[in-house]
Amino acid sequence: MTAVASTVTIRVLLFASYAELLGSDSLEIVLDIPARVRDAVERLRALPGAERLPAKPLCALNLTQVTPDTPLRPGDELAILPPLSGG
Amino acid sequence: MTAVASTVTIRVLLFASYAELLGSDSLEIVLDIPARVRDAVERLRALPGAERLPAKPLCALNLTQVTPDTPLRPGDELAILPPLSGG
Amino acid sequence: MYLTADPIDLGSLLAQVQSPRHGGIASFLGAVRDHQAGRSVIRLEYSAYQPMAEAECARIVREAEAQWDCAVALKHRIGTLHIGDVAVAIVAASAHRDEAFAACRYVIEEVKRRVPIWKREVFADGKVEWVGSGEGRKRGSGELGSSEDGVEVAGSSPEKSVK
Amino acid sequence: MYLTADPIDLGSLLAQVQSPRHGGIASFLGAVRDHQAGRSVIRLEYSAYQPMAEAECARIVREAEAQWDCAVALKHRIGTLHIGDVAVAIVAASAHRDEAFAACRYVIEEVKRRVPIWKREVFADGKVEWVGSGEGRKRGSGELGSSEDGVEVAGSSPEKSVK
Repeated sequence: MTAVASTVTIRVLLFASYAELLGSDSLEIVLDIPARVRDAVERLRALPGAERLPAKPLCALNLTQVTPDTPLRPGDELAILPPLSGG
Repeated sequence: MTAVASTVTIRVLLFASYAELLGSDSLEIVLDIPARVRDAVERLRALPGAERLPAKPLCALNLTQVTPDTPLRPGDELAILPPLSGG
Repeated sequence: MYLTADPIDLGSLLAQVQSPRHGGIASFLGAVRDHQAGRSVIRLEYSAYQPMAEAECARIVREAEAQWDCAVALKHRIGTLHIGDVAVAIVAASAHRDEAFAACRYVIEEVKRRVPIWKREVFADGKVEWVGSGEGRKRGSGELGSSEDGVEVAGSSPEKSVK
Repeated sequence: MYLTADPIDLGSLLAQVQSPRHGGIASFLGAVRDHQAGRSVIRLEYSAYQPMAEAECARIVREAEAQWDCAVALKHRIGTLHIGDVAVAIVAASAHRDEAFAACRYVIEEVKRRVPIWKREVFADGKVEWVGSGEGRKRGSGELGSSEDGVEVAGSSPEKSVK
């Protein structure tokens, strides 16, 4: 075993209007431990162009909808979902 | 003009189970004036095999649903309709 | 013509009502089922008072189109139908789905209630029964092969099946 | 697979659910409409979070089949769709029509509410807008091209269209 990590690296997926706001549909972010969904969103909102990202967007962690309190683990896939408009 | 008629001749149409009861799907009946739908039904129910015809079946006169009180005129087409079961 | 002796082609009904204005299209198919109250059904035989049935179908379609701002296509098959055959097909297209569903539902209910069409069931045991007379009424709800939506005669009704 | 980039074939969805047990078959097609709140629409562009959308569609279908004793087929198209193209198709087959209609209606409502799919409208005046963000929300009800059934973000939302 290596030394205990003090950060967590996750993959963030962006869709539709949010991908356009950030100019990317996928990016990796590194957060200090302990990290929750809200911390990842806060980090994203600090990026250029992302000021119009909502503070509490709909989020899915590893394909399941989650709340902002949900903890993040290494390798997690966090999807930030704009208002749905299927159908 | 000829003399005033004292009877009215109408065409009766029978369907589905009622046609089977009476062994016919169409017959002509002659009724004394004044004649109403109920008089035609009463005449039919006196025919052999027709005792199971209801006293007040659903009736249509010239393609429109009518009540037993409706008067009959020469040449009318009276349809006696079993309970509907389309669909 | 709303009645037909030929198999019903859903595609041609869809084509009748599809339009660039329509975003919601609801349809209903009534098919011949292999069972009725636990008994095995072999086929159904449909007959109609055709001129009145055509007139009544036209009225029902007009009512639905007026009430929900939609386009409605309707076909009812007559003659001998086997298991899985489509007896009635309805397509309702509107700008929005609420109207399409409401119109489609209205039309099937009114067709069953108002259109002079009759069916008799041919069972696996050889029995033949007109739906809606006597036995049919006691069977409870069903799709095809039941009388719960049929116009009931306002008097007595045959107490035995008509063979 | 519930999502597809190819045109949706209603016939194959019907074939998936038809059975001798089923007397009532309700279906819904959501098609691309040529207008949205008085503005002329040229085409829609659908995208999805595909693995989650597949999982959510499967859950919705299972829920409907469990609740109404029916068989459900569902397809949602993604990519570029033109006026009249079918974006979503649902077929629900059951012994009786009440169940078929209820299941069909449930599935379209839940698909719109829960499945991570997005569309943007391309208007005749050249504007391109994501449905459900800003403008979309103000447009009122609509079939395709509206957000009234979409999950709303629990915070602020972009105030301008994203070009």
